[in-house]
Parts: sequence; C-alpha cells; structure tokens
Amino acid sequence: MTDPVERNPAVADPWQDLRRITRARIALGHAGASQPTRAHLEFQLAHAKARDAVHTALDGAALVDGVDRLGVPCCEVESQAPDRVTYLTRPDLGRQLSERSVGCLEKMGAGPDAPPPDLAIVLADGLSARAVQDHGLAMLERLLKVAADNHWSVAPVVIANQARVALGDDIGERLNARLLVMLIGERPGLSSPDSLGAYLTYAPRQGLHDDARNCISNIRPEGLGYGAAAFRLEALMKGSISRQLSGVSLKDDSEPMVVEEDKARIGNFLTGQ
Amino acid sequence: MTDPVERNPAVADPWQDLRRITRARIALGHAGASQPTRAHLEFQLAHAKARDAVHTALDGAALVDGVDRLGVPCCEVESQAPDRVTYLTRPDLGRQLSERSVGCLEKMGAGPDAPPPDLAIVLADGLSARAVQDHGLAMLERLLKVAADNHWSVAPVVIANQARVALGDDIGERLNARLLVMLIGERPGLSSPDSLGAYLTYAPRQGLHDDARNCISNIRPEGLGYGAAAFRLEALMKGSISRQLSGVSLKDDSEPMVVEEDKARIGNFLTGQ
Amino acid sequence: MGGFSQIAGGERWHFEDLRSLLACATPLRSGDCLAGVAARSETERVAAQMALAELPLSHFLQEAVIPYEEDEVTRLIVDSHDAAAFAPVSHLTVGDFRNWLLSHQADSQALASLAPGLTPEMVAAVSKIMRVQDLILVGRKTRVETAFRNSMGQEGRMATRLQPNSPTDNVSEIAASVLDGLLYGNGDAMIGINPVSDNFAAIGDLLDMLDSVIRQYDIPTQSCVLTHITSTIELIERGKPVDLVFQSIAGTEAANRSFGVSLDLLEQGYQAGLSLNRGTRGQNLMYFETGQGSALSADAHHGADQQTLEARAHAVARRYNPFLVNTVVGFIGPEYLYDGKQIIRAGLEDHFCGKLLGVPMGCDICYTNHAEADQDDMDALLTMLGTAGVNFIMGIPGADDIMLNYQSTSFHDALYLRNLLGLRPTPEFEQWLQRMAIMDSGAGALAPGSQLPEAFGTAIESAIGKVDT
Amino acid sequence: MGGFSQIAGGERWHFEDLRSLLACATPLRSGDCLAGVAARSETERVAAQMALAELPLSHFLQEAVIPYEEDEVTRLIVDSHDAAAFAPVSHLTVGDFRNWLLSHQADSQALASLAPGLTPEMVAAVSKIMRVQDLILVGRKTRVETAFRNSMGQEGRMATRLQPNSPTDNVSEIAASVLDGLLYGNGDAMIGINPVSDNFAAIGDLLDMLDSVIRQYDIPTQSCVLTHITSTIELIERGKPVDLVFQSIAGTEAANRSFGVSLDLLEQGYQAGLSLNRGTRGQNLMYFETGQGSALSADAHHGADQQTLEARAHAVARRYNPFLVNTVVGFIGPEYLYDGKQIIRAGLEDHFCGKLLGVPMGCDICYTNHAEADQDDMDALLTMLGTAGVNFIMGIPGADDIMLNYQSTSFHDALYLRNLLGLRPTPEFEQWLQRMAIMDSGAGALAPGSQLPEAFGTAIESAIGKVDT
Ligand code: B12
Ligand code: B12
Repeated sequence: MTDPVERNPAVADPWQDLRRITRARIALGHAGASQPTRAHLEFQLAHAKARDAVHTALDGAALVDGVDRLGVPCCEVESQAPDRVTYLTRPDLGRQLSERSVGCLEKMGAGPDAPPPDLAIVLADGLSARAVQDHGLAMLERLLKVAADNHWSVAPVVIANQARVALGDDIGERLNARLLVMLIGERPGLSSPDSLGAYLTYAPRQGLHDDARNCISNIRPEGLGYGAAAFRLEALMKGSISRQLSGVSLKDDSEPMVVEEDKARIGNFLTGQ
Repeated sequence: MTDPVERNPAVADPWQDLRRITRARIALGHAGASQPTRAHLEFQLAHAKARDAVHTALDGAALVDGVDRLGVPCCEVESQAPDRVTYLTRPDLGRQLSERSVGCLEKMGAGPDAPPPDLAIVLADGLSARAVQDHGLAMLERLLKVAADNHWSVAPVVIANQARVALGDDIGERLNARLLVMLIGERPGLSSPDSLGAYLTYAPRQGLHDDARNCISNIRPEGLGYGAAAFRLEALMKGSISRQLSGVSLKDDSEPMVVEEDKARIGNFLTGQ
Repeated sequence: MGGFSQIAGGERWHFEDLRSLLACATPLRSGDCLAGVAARSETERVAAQMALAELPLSHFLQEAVIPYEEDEVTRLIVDSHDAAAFAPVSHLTVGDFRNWLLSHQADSQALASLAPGLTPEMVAAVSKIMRVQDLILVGRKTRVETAFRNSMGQEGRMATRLQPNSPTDNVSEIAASVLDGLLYGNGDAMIGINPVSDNFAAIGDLLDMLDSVIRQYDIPTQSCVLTHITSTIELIERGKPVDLVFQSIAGTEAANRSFGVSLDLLEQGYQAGLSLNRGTRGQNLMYFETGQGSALSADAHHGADQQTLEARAHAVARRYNPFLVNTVVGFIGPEYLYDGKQIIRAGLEDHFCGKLLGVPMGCDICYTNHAEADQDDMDALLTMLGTAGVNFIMGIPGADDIMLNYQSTSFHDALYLRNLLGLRPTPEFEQWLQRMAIMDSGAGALAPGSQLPEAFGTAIESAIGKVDT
Repeated sequence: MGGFSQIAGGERWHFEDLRSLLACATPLRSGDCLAGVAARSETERVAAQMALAELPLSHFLQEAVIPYEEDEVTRLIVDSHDAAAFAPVSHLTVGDFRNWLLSHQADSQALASLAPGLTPEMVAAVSKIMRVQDLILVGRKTRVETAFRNSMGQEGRMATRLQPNSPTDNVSEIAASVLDGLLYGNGDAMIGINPVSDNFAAIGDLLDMLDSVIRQYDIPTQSCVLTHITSTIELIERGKPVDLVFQSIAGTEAANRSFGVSLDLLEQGYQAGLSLNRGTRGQNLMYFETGQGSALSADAHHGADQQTLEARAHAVARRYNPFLVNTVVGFIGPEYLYDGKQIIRAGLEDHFCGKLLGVPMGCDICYTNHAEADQDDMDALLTMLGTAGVNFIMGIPGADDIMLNYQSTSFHDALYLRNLLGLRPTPEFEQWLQRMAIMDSGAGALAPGSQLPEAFGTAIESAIGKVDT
C-alpha cells in the first residue's frame, strides 16, 4: 500500500445517460459492490425530506378558496384522528367523521327528498397533504368538466383532513351520492412526495371494503398526468354507473392511451421494439 | 423422521446441583446449543420485572417515618428532574437540587458559624427506589452507630428523589459536611432489583468527579450484608478523615473480612483449594 | 371455565381462549395494540408465553382460532392437516417443540418431512416464544426448493426479484431499470412489475415486453406482472405470455374477500397458469405476497393477532405449490409495524413460519416514510435474513420504488449480502451471469472494470443515441 | 469566517467548526442530544454528512477537535501520527475514503498498513457517512491479531471473555460460573472478573484463584481482575500473578482524569505488566474498556460528540499495544444510547473505528434495564458483529451479570454465533476444548451426550458432595 489510491475510488456505470429517461435510481455506480457515497447521501437527503412531507398539514383554507373560485359549494371536514401522530397509528379513526363534520355535512346535504347527486368528490390529505394541495384543484376542475359533459349532478365538494380512503364511504353515504371519487395523498416516496391517488366507489356506504373500489394511482405531472388521469377516471365512472357497481368486477378494458408523454419514446430498447 | 422425538428434547447439565450455591444462571442446559425454553422464559420474566423496578417511585413518607423513629432530624429533597422519564435521560438534572430543596436544606443547616458536621448521609432512590426502601434504614442505623462509636457529629439525614450520585456533592456542600455518604439504588439487575450502593466523598462540593469518591457496591442480603458493608465503610471513612481525602488515592487495604456468609463455603472447588 | 391460567411475577393471569393466548404472547407491535388484542404489560406477555409453552401441540388440532364454520382458511388448515407427518411431535408441548427445533435432530430432512403436519397456529405459537437468534437458526435449517425456469432455495444461494416499476408503466423506463438490475446481477427470482394501471391492454404490453427480453437474452428467469388475479386469468385466456400468477393474500376468508379473492379463485388462477406449461425446470408458478396487518386493515382479523394471521396466509399459499412467497414486511406502515425493531422481528418471524410450513419464503425488506425506520434497520434485517437462508429478496434501483412509494433493498444490497456471506445466485442464473460477463466467477462480484457486457452493448448504445437526440 | 457550509434540501446550512460538523453528522443518539451537540433536524444531519463527505482527510491534520494545548489525548494523536502510512489516502475526501474502504483494493493488508496513518477523528468521520452494512463489510476486512497465552483475531475465529462475577466476590460462586463457562466452550479471550470490592486482599485472592485454575487445567487463556489500574500496579509489586492489566479509558484527558488515570499512569501499568513476562505466545497484555458516553458522563466532552470521543479512546488504547479492547456498548444507560437501535449502531461503529485504527476490538453486546432494549436487539447486534469479524464477545452465565446488573451475551450466545457462521474459538483453545472432550471437533458444537468431561468430573463431584451436606 505505497501507491496512492485513485482519486475517485468509486466506479461509474457506462449507462449513466439513461438516467435522463427515468427518475429511478439507476446507474449509481459502485464502490466495491456497494453504493458510492454520493448516491448514499442523496438517498438520505430524500428520506429526510419525505419524512417531512408525511408530517406537513393540509392548508385547508387555500383549498377552500380554490374550490370557491371554481364556483362550487364546498365544506371542510375532518376525521376522528385529532392530530398527525394519532392519524398515523389509528387508521380506524381516520375512517370516521368527527361529530362536527357530520353536522357540517348534514347542513350541506340536499335533504332526503332531493334527488341523489350522481357524483361526490372529496379532496383529502391522506399521507401527503402536499399531493392534494398541489394537484387537487387541477384534478377537480377536470372532473367537474367530465361531470358536465356527462350531465352528472355533483354534490358539494368536501375537503377532508386526517383522512383515510374509507372516510369517503361515510361522506358519500351522508351526501347520498351514487358515485364517490376520493382524491387523496398517497404515501410520499423518496422521489415522489406529491403523488395523488383517486379511489372510486359506487353507492358508497360505511362498511365497504377495498374490493368494492377502483383505484387510479400516481397522479402528478411526473407520473400520470392530469389529463390522462381524468380520461381513465371517466372511463371507469361511466362503466360504474352503467353496470351499477365498482371494484374488482369493474375492469378497465379501454384502449391504452398515450395522453401522457413518454419522456424517452425509445420503447423497449432492450429488444429494439 | 418417523420416530417420535424424545419427550424433552432439551439436554440438562450434570452440574445442576451447583445452582444452589449461586444466583448466577449456570447449568441452564441446552437445546442444540441454545438456551432451553424454560431458561429463556424465566429470563424474560425477570426482565419484565426489572423494568418495573426502574420505574417504581420512592415512598419518601415511609422513609421519613423510619428516620424519625431513629430519632434523627431529616429532610426530603428532590433533584431538578421532574419525573422518571426525564430522570432517565437527563442525568445532568439528577445532579442538581431543585430550588425548593435548596431552601429546605438551608433551613436544616446549622448555619455558617456552627461547627461543620463530620458526616452527612443521603438516602437516594437512584435507579432502584426499592433498594433504598428495603435496605436504606438498616444501613442508616448501622452508620449512625459507627458515627457514635467514632464520636463523629452527624448532619440531618437527607432523603433524595430522582437523584444521581453526584447530587450528594451539592447536598454535602450545603450541609458543610466533612464527609458525605450517599446510599443510592443501583440500577436493577435481573437477579437483583434491590441492590444498594454507598458512595463516599471527602469535603463534598459541586463540580467533583468520580475520581474523588469511593464506592461500596451490591449491598443487600444476597450480596454484601449490612454488617459487612458498614464494616468496610467504617474503614474507608476512618482512612478518609485521617488522610483528608477520598477517591482513587484512598485504598482499602484492610484484611479481607468474612462477615458475610459464604453460601457454599466450598471455596475454589476447581483446584480443591 | 375454559381458557388458560398462568402464575408469573407473583400474579395469576388468565387467558380466555387460544386466540387471546396467542395474541398476548406476541412480542409488542403496533397492529396488535390497534386491534386491542395485545398484552397489557410486559409481565402479562411473558405469562402468556409461559402458558403457551406448556400447551401441547395437539391442542391446536382441537381449538380453532377462527371458527371452522365461518372461515374457509380454517377449513383448509383443518381438512388438509397430515396427521402422519405430525405424529413424531404430537406429544410435545409448544415449549418442547422449540427445544426440539433447536436440537441437532431437527435437521433439514426432518423439518421438511414435518411441514405437512404443522398448522400455521402451531408455528405462530412457537415463533412467539423464540428469540431472534432462534428464528434465524431454525429458519436456516429449513429448506424449501422450487423450480420454474430456474431452481430456487438451494443451500448457499439467494435469489432476487428485479422490480423495475414505473409510475406510468412506461416501457423505456422499465427497460432501463431491468438493464440496471441485470447488470448488477439481480433478477433470478423473477422480473416482476407492479403495474400502476389495471388496464388490460397496458398489462398485456408489459407481459409481452418481459417475455421478449427474457427470450432475447435467454435469461433463466421468469416474469410476473402483479395485477389482480382475475385480470391475470383473463389475460391468460387472451393468450398473453404469463409465467408466474400473482396475488396478494391474507389469513382469513374475509380479508381475502376484501382483496377480491377466494380459495376457489386462487385455484382457478393456478390451473390457468399450469395450462400454459411454460416452466422448463418445474411447474411451481404461483407468486403470493403477504404481510402482517393486511387482515386487520380490512377489518377482517376476528380478534386474532396479526402474526398468527400471517402464518395462516402462508398456509393459504402452501396449498398452491407456490414458486415463491414474499412477505412485504414493512410495506403498509407504522399502524401495523411501528418501527425498525418491529419490522425486523416480523420479517424474521414470517420467514421462519413460512419455511417451517414448507413455503418458499422470501422477504421484501422494506419500510415506508411514515414509519420510524431507516436504512440501518434494513441492513440489520437484510444481514440476518441472509444468515437465515432466505430464498430471495428484492432488487430495486437504489432501493427506491418510484411508483409504490416505499424503500426496499437495492441491487447493491444483494451484492453486499452475497459478498458478506458467500451467497450465490441460483445456479442457472449464475451461469448466465458468467456467460454474459456480468459477474466474475467468484462469489457474485461484479466483473472488474465494469465494461459493458457485449450482448447489452448495442441495445444501450442505440438507446443512449436516441436519448441524446 | 471559517466553518463549513452546505446546501441541502433547498436550504443553506452552516457548521462552525470541525467539532460541530462531526457532531451534526452523527446518526441520532440520546447522548448527543443531552450534550446539546446533535443536529436539530434530519435534514441538517444529512447536510452535515454531505459537507463532511467533501472534506479532505488532510484537513483533520490541521484542525483539532479538542485543542492540542488543553488535552494530552490530542497531543498523543497528533504527535504519533504516521505521515508515511497516511500518504496513500492523503489526497482523498472523507466521501472518497468511504468509497475506497469499500473497494476491493482496500484488502486486509492495505488496511493494516494504513492504520498508523489514521487519526480517530478521520475514522469517526467516515463512520458517520456509512450505513450499517458498510460498517460490517469494512470491519470484516480489517484484522488485528494479538497474542498473550493464545492468539486472537485470526480470520474465522471469535473468542469470548468468560465473566464469572459475584456480588460478594465469593470464590465458590465464581468457580461455579467459571466451570459453567468452560464447559460451554467459553473463555479463550480471558477469564475476567469484575471485583465488587476494591480491597487489596480480596483482589489478590481472585488473582491467585484464576491463576491456579488456569495452571491446573492448563488452559490456553489469560486472567484479568478488573480493578483500578493503580491497584493492579500495587498488586504486581506485591508479587501477585497478573496476566492482563485492565483499565477503563475515555477519549479526553479530563475524562480519563475523572477515571483517575492519565497516559503516564497507563504507561506505568503497561510496564508493570510487561515486567512479569507471563505471556507465552506474545506480550500484548493491556485490556481496556471503552464505551460511548463516558466522557460526557464525566462532563469532560468539550462539546464533541460521543462517537468521535469513543474513537479517541481507541487511539489511547492503541498506544499500549493492547491484547484486547472492549466497547461495553450499552452498559451505561439510555442517557447515552437510548434504545436497541442506537446500541446496535454504536456497537458496529465502535468495532469499525477501533479496527480501522489497528485496535483488537471486541464488544460487550449489552443493555441495562433502564434502556429500551431487549434480547432481540442483542441478537441483532450479535449476529451482525459476528459477520463483521469481531475479535471477541462476552460470555456470562445466562447473559445476566448478577453483580454489574446488566445483560450481556451468554455462553450459549457464543455457541449460536459459532454454529451459525462457522466461527471457531482461538486455535490453542480449540485444541484444548477437544482435548478436554468439551467440544466436538466440528465447528464448536457441544460434545454429544453432555457427559462430564473427565478432568472436571472429580472437582464437580466433590463440590456437589459438599453442597449436599
Ligand atoms: C398500501 C397499499 C396496499 C396495502 C393496503 C393496506 C393499507 N392499509 O394501506 C395492501 C398491501 C394490502 C395492498 C393490497 C393491494 N393493492 Co395496493 N397499494 C398500496 C399503495 C402502495 C399505497 C396506497 C396509499 O398510499 N394509500 C393512501 C392512504 C391514505 O390510504 P389508506 O386509506 O391508508 O389505505 C387504503 C388504500 O391504500 C387502499 N388500497 C390499497 N391498495 C389498493 C388497491 C386497490 C385496487 C384499491 C381499490 C384500494 C387499495 O386500501 C387501504 C385500506 O383501505 C398503492 C401505491 C400508491 N403509490 O398509492 C398500491 C396500489 C393502490 N395497490 C394496488 C393493487 C393492485 C393492490 C392489490 C389489488 C394487489 C392484488 N393483486 O391483490 C391488493 C388488494 C387491494 C384490495 N382490493 O384490497 C395498485 C392499484 C392498481 C390499480 N390501478 O388498480 C397500486 C396502485 C399499486 C400497484 N400499482 O400495484 N395495497
Ligand atoms: C455504571 C457504572 C460505571 C459507569 C459510570 C458512568 C455512568 N454515568 O453511570 C462507567 C462505565 C463509566 C464506570 C466506570 C468505572 N467503574 Co463503575 N460501575 C457502574 C455500575 C455498573 C452501576 C453504577 C450505578 O448503578 N450507579 C447508580 C446511579 C444512580 O448512579 P449515577 O449517578 O447515575 O452514576 C454514577 C455512578 O455510577 C458512579 N460510578 C460508577 N462506577 C464507579 C466507580 C467508582 C469507584 C466510583 C467512585 C463511582 C462510580 O459514576 C456515575 C457518574 O457519576 C457499578 C456496579 C453496580 N452494581 O452498582 C460499577 C462500579 C461502581 N464501578 C466500579 C469500578 C471499579 C469502576 C472503574 C473504577 C473501573 C476502572 N478500573 O476504571 C471505572 C471508573 C469510575 C470512576 N472513578 O469514574 C466498581 C467499584 C468497585 C469499588 N468498590 O470501588 C463497581 C462496583 C463495579 C465493579 N465491581 O467493577 N462504572
């Protein structure tokens, strides 16, 4: 060991350029067979930030403002989980409306005699308030357009705090809606702290399980774009209303769509297809 | 694998009888090379109980009663650690007297003009309130006798809550004592939830370190008996007062004493000595 | 009347029935607290473990944790129990069963013969009185070998599932991750994509894509697209090239129902897979994912603890001769496994229980960003599962799944474990890696210099060319 | 002016000096929070790690963590630094030093030559940007061999210190524990008693006793009675048979002072030990114990983090060619290492740092009852240290030290690790175990049938006879 070691003892991978077509952590290189220092520390930083994302609270007022500006009535509710720490360890509480919220929804509801609205939409924090903060209104706008196009009546929009997916069952039932779409923050990933999920339930009511829902996931500019997400949701909603069900038996058999941009458009370059 | 396995697949050790001479977990036997189920679960139970011991609070009133009955003045103080959880993680607070306690000690002190007492004694919870609860008074009684025998004046006895060893420095300084003996609960072990330690400091004052103290440890009936402990402490205290120091330079060079009973009295049977 | 009593710590403890005895005996975890079935103190927990240790194994054949009448998983367990295989240990208590498992008599052969005689509740019970080191030691002795296009589970081997997920099911993105994984020596367990979409056409495209890659490079591995089993069945009917048939499963009928499946439906999927006859070395083709907490999450736990339910999920899996079963241990979140400590223990328990039941267990060593865990915890579980002889782990670019939003093990992690413990990929894949000049003939070390292996050179160059323009 | 800046997570972070940069870069632990030197957020911690990764190793030769003028440990580090040994890596940053350590170039030979060129602050720094798996992988490559009456630290070997403590220094009690340990194949690192008393006569008796046992049974091991070094020196002068000279040490002059020692005093103890010339295979005879938190506990930490100070304690040890150094990792309590997770990481860090500095590291894998830890955590650390090639661990009857009141590893734990990883005792001791018919010639398995080995039979029978009456 008298020779000085190389200046950079980590080995780079010759396919680094492919990093431009994906956010996946490929071509990290290696030190021995381990991850080089740079990759390791970038990971650690992303982890620190993703943990912050989990604990960030929803700015409900800003969302209410936004919904107002779209000219639809709305109402803010919260689950029975009083704070973030409880929310994280008590999903059961995150699935039930607080008493205050129940009252609030009752005031909003059209009353038992009014015709049931076709569609209710919830904007919920879930595990990433940032997701619904950043993408909720854009998706809402598109969904309202889809509803208008299809002549579906829409219930007041609900903004939900400390919410789990199944909180929508309770909300949808109280609003007496035929179809419920829950736009909810997915758990934040290292590379996607702001991913939105859309869960669709036909005839929502308390006690339903996930087999009765459909899901569209990873909605965000770097994932499934707003347009593509709305397109798919529309297909599912139409199927749901016409077949009067949702969940496992409702399949998406539409043509695959290319609304979203293929960052690389190089296809499966491994087999040249 | 058609033969039924033996009824007790754990193997016993042929030297089990030696368990009678020690509390050490010897001759546990083995299953493969691992600890048999019984030994493992007994360990787990002891662990559950030792953890309880850490969190048990001192019954100060009972101790005060006991000291009263010995006819000596006493005073109860506490450190700056307000509760057990803080105590465990903030030893710095456990080494400082609360404001209330300072006032209390001042009232107790003989005043700056009075001759300094030769000996101050503290009974402290430390990490096992049970230790001082069970053995504190018995040791105190013996120490008072030693003091009387040697014509040492004794300051009021102090009962200390949420205390670390070094809290004695503060107490001793305020009592202006020449010698301080801190009787304090040692951390509870699996087999000894009630072990008492005695720490001796000459000319106690804030800012001293452990090199300025001497220690006698494992005081309890199954460890170092009260009589033996008092005997050793007396030897150390005498040396300390005559040499006007304590700590690393003060050594116990007395004859080894056999006050404590050798449970087995079989000596080093390995070499027949 | 009934139930179990135990004196411990100077107190008398009572446990109503087997279900609550098992729940109270489980090492602390958040999911059992959430369900309200956990022991209320450490001493109660040890008391339950002591009572459990004294229970004869044969008792488990008399008392069901979830009633036979109400639950098809219980019926499966009871009806398929092999009394002859059970006979050699039928006279033991749970505590002595632990002793026997640790003894030298319990070698790989003995354990394999015993598997059909064990019920999931028995193995869950014994795991609850085992320390982590016991779970490792016994886990390591149990070997479950299976085969499809290569052979899994041999001593000294550990495979990886290459998981090249994309948030848009984008084919070029997926291809880039597949390439990365293969060049890091990963992918012998399978190349398995979680599709973000449940659109038939999109999933069909992914199946075609993986099939073409495997064929073009002649990779001794299998593909999987982890969509719902009903979709897979439909795609098989439409003639798509399905290697492994995937489904998430749980330990109760009701939880499976909430996943949209039943034992019959799983059988249908299994038969559909078999009909294609695509395995070359064997016909194990079911791929199941499990994980503590899923039954409770579907409110379908019947008051049982999540670890016992997990073992029951393994018993469901066992029925279909699976190629691999994956406990996705820290996947759901802190409501079931709060922190690294709970995830680590659960991962080792699941591996142990599955293996003892005769199931080819792997583990997705993972955590989410809402759990109290980090890479150090994963390294601990990874290292221990390696010493415990796990059949496979995951391989994900940089450990970061950009679609499922969680952290698992990276391609590098697998190499770490191979280097540390001298573990090797599956034999067929190892040969392929050498043929392709990806790995040194040594124990899985990356080929020196990291020159691009020839066969992939052209593909990469053309791809990079296209990216540049 | 001065200090270090880093942009991370969209913010700019500043660290005043090397000392605070190191402290902020340390993975979370309670002791650094107690000292008020820890990072205030996870993002700040990573920022500090990033800044540290960019720092040239040579910077550590310019900026002292504790001033040269104030601290004899700093003076020792600076004055004994071997620039020639350092040269090969002198141009690297901390981040690239990590890369190099993980690379295949950094083999055992290269690492051994480098050791004298490294300062404790350098190795502490690089450990802070390493994952647990990195600490294991590099730890395993570093080998430090020493010898007294047998040889320590060879590849594939792991020794144990038999610790037969008694709350009354009772000789029969101690003999019973020694017997138990030997018959479980433990004791090659040493038979080392912590005396409860500091009475000269009592300690002298213990020294005589251990000496007579080792001689009578011709055990290739060494004894140690862990009293204060001043007492050991005195006892050597009185002609007592001292094999190893023990002392607890810490990483600052002030902390050592609170332990009642100085570098000079340690040298005196070392020379006194050497004067006896009792080693047969070598003359490494100092035995040191260290552990994160001891400096802070003595209020002698100078605002440095506890892990850096621990590495400095290793540098103190290194000076005296120690036979073994033991990081008693979870010994003090939760104020320094709060829970199993912190204990595990600290144990692996200490092993890594010590070895890299050229110190023969072992670990007392342990916890107290006031910490949030349990046997499962110890199993994790035990298993990982085994794979990391630790020189020795502890062997205590049933893992329960009935005098020091903490839990460490049991005789059985050592056998677990040997079985799992194929580790063997030191060569001389292994032969002795076979000669005495205690162990099978296999990898450390207990002799079948557990018949009493002949040589011990008489002693045991007579003892049992006496107990009965
Ligand atoms: C966590 C998770 C699970 C957990 C859910 C348990 C739980 N308590 O969280 C488990 C492991 C059980 C699971 C199972 C399945 N999942 Co899932 N899951 C996720 C994941 C990673 C995160 C979800 C999230 O963050 N939710 C937000 C929080 C706030 O919601 P929550 O109320 O806490 O949790 C609920 C939802 O997560 C919901 N849920 C979870 N998965 C699915 C899947 C479907 C189809 C539906 C309707 C609901 C649903 O169940 C939870 C309890 O009510 C997403 C990927 C992603 N990036 O979002 C995939 C994802 C939603 N799951 C998916 C699939 C396919 C499944 C399965 C159908 C797989 C299978 N073949 O069995 C099963 C069955 C689901 C069911 N019908 O019950 C797909 C959906 C694809 C699609 N477009 O339909 C996704 C997008 C991942 C993927 N691409 O594979 N899943
Ligand atoms: C924990 C401990 C330590 C820790 C203390 C750090 C800490 N923050 O707790 C460390 C590892 C640093 C330590 C070091 C030593 N210890 Co020590 N230690 C213990 C132990 C296991 C528990 C003590 C306890 O529960 N205290 C109660 C709590 C409430 O007190 P505390 O305020 O939180 O902590 C203080 C005391 O623990 C004190 N302390 C700890 N050890 C010693 C030793 C002496 C001689 C003195 C005066 C004080 C002292 O220092 C702490 C900080 O002020 C005891 C064994 C036992 N069963 O008690 C041995 C014990 C007290 N230590 C002992 C010895 C010999 C030492 C050393 C001298 C060893 C050496 N050769 O260097 C050193 C140096 C001590 C010193 N002068 O500073 C002996 C004392 C024998 C005797 N009769 O004199 C004991 C009995 C164990 C033994 N038999 O070996 N020790």
